[in-house]
Amino acid sequence: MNDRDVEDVQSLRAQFRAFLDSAPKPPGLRNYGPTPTADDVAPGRAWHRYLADNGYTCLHWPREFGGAAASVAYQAAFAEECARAGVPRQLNITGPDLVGPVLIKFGSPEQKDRFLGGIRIGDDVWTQLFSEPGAGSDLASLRTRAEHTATGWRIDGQKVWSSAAASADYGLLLARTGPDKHRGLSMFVVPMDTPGVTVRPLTQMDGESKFNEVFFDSAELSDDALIGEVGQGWTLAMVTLGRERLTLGSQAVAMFQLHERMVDAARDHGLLDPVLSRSMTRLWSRMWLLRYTWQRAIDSGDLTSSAFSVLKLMTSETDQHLGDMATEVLGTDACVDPADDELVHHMLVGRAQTILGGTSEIQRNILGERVLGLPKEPR
Amino acid sequence: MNDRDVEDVQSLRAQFRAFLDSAPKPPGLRNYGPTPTADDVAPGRAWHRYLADNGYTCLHWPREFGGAAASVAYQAAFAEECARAGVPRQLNITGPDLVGPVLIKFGSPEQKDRFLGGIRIGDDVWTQLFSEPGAGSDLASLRTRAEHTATGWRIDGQKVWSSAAASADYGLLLARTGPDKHRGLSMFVVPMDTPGVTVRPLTQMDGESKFNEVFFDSAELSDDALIGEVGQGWTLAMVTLGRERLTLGSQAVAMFQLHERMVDAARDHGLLDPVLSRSMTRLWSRMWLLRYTWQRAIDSGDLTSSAFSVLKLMTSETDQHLGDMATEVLGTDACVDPADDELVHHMLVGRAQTILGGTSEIQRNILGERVLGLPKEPR
Amino acid sequence: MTALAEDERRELAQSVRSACERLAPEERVRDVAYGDGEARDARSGFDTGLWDVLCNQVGVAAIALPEHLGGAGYGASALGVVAHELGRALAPVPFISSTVLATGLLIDLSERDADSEKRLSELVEGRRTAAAALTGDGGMWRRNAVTLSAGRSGEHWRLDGTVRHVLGAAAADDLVVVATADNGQPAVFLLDPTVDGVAVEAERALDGTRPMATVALNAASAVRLSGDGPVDDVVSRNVDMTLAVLSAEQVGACERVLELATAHARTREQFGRPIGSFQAVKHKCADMLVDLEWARSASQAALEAFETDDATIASEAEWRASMAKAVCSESLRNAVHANVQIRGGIGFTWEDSAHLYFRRARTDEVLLGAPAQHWDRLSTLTKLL
Amino acid sequence: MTALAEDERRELAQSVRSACERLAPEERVRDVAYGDGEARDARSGFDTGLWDVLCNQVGVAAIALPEHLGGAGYGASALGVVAHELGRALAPVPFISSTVLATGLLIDLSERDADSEKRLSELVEGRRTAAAALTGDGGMWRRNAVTLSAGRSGEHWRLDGTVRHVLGAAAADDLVVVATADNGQPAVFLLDPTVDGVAVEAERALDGTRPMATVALNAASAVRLSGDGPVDDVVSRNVDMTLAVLSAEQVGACERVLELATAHARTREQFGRPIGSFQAVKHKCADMLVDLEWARSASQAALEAFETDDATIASEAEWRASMAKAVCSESLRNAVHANVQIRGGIGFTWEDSAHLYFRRARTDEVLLGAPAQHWDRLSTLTKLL
Repeated sequence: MNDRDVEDVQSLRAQFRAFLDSAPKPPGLRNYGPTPTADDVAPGRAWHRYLADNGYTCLHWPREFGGAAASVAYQAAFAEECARAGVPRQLNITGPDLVGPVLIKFGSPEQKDRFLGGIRIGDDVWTQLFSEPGAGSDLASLRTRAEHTATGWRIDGQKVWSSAAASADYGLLLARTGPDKHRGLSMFVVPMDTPGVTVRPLTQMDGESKFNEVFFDSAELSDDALIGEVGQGWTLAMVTLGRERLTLGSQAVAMFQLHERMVDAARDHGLLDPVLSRSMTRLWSRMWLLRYTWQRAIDSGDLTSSAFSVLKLMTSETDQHLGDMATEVLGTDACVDPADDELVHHMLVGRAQTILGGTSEIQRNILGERVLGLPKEPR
Repeated sequence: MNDRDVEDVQSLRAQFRAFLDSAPKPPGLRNYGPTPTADDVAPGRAWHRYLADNGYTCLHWPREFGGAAASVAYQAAFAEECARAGVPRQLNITGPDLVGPVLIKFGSPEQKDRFLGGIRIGDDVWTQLFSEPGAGSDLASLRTRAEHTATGWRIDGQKVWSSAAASADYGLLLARTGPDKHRGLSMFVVPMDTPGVTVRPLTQMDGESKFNEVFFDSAELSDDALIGEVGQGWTLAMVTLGRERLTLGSQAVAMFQLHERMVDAARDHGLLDPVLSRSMTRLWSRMWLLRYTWQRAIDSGDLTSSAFSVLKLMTSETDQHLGDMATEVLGTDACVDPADDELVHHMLVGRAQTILGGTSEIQRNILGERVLGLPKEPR
Repeated sequence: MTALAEDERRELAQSVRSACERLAPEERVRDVAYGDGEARDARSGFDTGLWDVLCNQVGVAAIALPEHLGGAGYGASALGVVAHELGRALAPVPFISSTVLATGLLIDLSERDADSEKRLSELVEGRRTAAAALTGDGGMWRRNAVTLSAGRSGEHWRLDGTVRHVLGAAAADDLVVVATADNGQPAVFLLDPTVDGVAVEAERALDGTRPMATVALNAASAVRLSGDGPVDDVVSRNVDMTLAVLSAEQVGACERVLELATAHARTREQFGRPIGSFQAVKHKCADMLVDLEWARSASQAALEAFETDDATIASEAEWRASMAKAVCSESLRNAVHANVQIRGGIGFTWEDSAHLYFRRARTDEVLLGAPAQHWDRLSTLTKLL
Repeated sequence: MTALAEDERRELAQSVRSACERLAPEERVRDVAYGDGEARDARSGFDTGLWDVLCNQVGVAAIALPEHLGGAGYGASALGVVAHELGRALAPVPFISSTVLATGLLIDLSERDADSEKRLSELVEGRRTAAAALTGDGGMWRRNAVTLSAGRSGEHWRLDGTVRHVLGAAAADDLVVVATADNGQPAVFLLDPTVDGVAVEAERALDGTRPMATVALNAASAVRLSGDGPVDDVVSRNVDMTLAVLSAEQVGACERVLELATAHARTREQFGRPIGSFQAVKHKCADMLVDLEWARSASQAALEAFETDDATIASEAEWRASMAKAVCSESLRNAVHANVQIRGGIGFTWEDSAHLYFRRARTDEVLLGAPAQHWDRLSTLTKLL
């Protein structure tokens, strides 16, 4: 990034900040992260609509579909300013960040017409129907079947970790249409009110409910539900990967806020001894470097650089480590219901950081094999 | 262990201590651990002879071969008292602990007659000829060949990590006599002055030289060099495993001494801040618990208990961690030649703890598979 | 004190385990600790049925009671055997809070009169429970962390102040509390929670199997148990004993968590093979095993110090208790983290048992002092540095 | 100061790397640092041939020299580029000690006279080297760690005392030393090591590529470089700059160690497959990569602060330097440990390169302050707590 760019982003930041500060916040809006709970959906939707009306959703989409064709740096700066302002940057990650790019690249003209507008303005909520109980880290082993019928497709099986599914209008479904592990997968649009589709909320270990199980019992889809070609599902799913890296840096903003609260709590509890102080100093450095590394990667513009590859691992392990410190800064006040204390809550949900979106073990495999060129395991 | 046993070992300890205190130490004797350098061999040999004359070598051997048929607790107590007194408990681990048990169990009457006495009194130094450059953790993949000839066996190949080989009279050789990975191995006695056997000292990263490479270039052994049957080599080698666990606890004694020196050094250097103090406290606890765990395992008498299985990992990682602290307690005084400072020296040789005698990775595999019953990796 | 023989230990452990398996399977524990049905008695947070069986059929509350008071007279290791099993099952019973800590203080401080003998026998039979409030927040025992104050009022004493996170207080029939008396010294009092001026409010706790309450006192009438002398030693000793027994619960939980993780790793398949065949998972389990053995040794060493005839070992009871608390807390914490990770998405759900042990681990970690505080105490007591 | 453009950076890096690969392959480094042959000049411990090429063909010593002194006028990032490459190769040259630290102090403090201009030009051409002795043990810069004292003697000053672990001192033609002057304040002096009362004794060092010496002064005559004012700022700033450049050497070494480890993991076979296919090894390499990127960011952030036009960033130079030293030291330490482990028995031998990087890592870790000290400084400077 040259000096000129730096200047641009600086002025953009000021512009974002002014916009976000003056924007009317719907009652009940909070920064719930990438995924809303059922209670978050209504305020999140209203907020998304307001952002859309001001041209701040789907920033990475091409202009012809209502996007801003924004640079990586632009998107990153907006995400970070949202985090700073304590608001989500969109209703839910699925529609704008997963479905949008897939439809734009592989959807039929009819599919683009029918779905992109609703995603952009937040009228339609989408959910992701990828993971299955038996296919977590090993996504390609999924077993939900899509059978071609005279009128379209019949779906049978079960999905899990579908965010906001109970409030969703549509789902992006990855299902099996053939025996080949990767080439036997295809991708579909599922109207969530299709008969035979049942949503069951899943409660997480912290007691909140952001995800769902979705059951398919001979759910019938029309022929035009297929996105791209039969057997192209895995390729399409891969399009969605890596996008989260672009906003990992914004997580650091929330971490800095949490860190400050934790230091205060430790001092209030008389627990800020030199050993804890050292730990909090190191964690602060990690957060600072996380943001710096992210900026460095963004500036380089190379989404395949090592710095980008390691960001997921850096972010999730640092954030989790921060959450783990709750007992150290709160003492016995960590023994309260997570719903009653943000730090305790973070201690629990932090465990998901190294699991969801690719376990740390999978991340290390990817780094070892794709970045460092180490041989795969024999199968 | 019941109260009666406790009493016995207590009085034994007093007896060991008195003996070791009054024993004449040969000039140059130091506690070099299980393996002597070339310089250690002469004083070590004299010391071994003195111990043998007083019935303190080969404690675990049956009485008929000059041993003491000693209990595990007896052996452990003697090893610990030696460590406390700063002397080795025998010249070299190979003869008494590896060769002895193998010959006693599998050797011919002639082999027992010929070799056991020399081992017991330290007249004969033995070296271990197991590891190869291409077969470290994967011992069974070794390639040194033993070919049956009209008069005996012809050996070709290369061994490594043979302790005291330059001073050794005999070697215990594991060599390949057939293609089967495990059943293609056989065990032999090698007089080290056999033509075609060349020893080359190996220097370690600390600059000391305790081990050697041994090259076999058509070295001819007589027919009676074979121990046990052809193809029995792997079984015989396994007899030697696990014995080191019996003396792991004595390592804690040396660690306590080192720990004390380190705390003093940190204080002298003005580096004993609360964070370092916490680290040193935790390390002390580990050492204390290491010894306690070892005692617990000895008392249970069950060599297959979990407590015994984890001891190697506990010991090597704790000892290594202690060594790693050298920079923290010495500051820039850690920048000196390891030959000039015990703590710096330990910092370097500590790295071997998690490699030699089975890497920590191998240990974790063993714990996972043999103790916890987790499935093996596909090959 | 009598130590249990090896076969007695095994038998006792088996009895407790059977009772827990029969009466407190995971479903039942969830109902008692987190349910909103009848199993959850909001006032107690305990499984009274299980406690009744444990007290009256197994005799866990009498096991360490001195023989002259009608107990079995066994020592700390017997308590440790019971605690180990209760920890495995996360049994929601007032063993640590009532049997070990509060009853321990009552035994050491009560006059031997009919009242207190009746109270003890009812405690032992599980017909009543007691809870102890020592410091303002249930953390590390230190006399300057006492927040209650006591003033003389004729024959009686009046207590004022608030204590939080009192384990088992909502269900307790007796409260044993430490308050600073008018001479500026801490003293121990017995308080009936039903008298005027006592408000006991159940807290919303992280770990439903460790129910806590806030106790607010406003001129509440209480009986002084301790004389005019300092009580630090007797409180400290009872806290250390409680730490040792608590550490055995932690070891039990740690052992169970390792079983759960390895069982999952053996059967759950990903990429066409059981995940336990991958070194990342296998080695994590191996590290859990090593951590478990560190914890087992630390806990055993602490318990041993409370029933030994060896004066040297006995003199180490304080720092051994602190070491046990620090080591077992860290081992259990590592174990529950590894367990969630190994169980993956499943381990992150409410339905899975992983979070039950997670909540227990993080709660036990800070009860009666966090590892940091116990490491420092260990270092001071052993004059290590 | 001018920042290097991206292609200039690449070109500079390539020039340094080529020189090192050509002139300082591992065998040569060993000979210079640990050999007893002619390559090892006991007095210097440097590879004078390599240094000559680096100074006169690549111009590494002139690169950050201000233009008015005949240098290239580039800033910290250019020094960082050079350091990165030297760190990869463990090049035994006096870049950190002479070019960065000692020359930096000379530039900031010397009068502009013919003598000092001549000295600077000879330093830049590699015809002479300088070394700086700041504290008694070469550790953390703090004015109360100064052990030399200076007394006025007519026109001149006489220095007394001993300093140990002075990097590059045995080979140095000039010694830049900090001593406490008669007003109790630290001052900076220029000392000719050949004058009476100076004894420079080469130490037996852990890392032969970081030759150190003990300098003992007994009424040694010296010239005062600084005026009567306090020198803390100028010394502190030069130390911080040196830390930033040193961190780039650490990153270079870290990068090289990762390459060595992965190369081994790709080719070494055990149990019938390359060991890099085992997760235990693969994940260790992945962690090294993560550590490397942490270090890279920390080093880059520190260097940036020394050549930015942004006042806010410039004001962060001190704590960024400390963060870089702490983070890069820890990353490199982790890396060399992992490398020895991955290389197994081979990595434990003298013949393998693993210990060369190990020695470098542990030496750099404590030079000019250990991580613990820099974490504390970072915390204080950022008013974090």
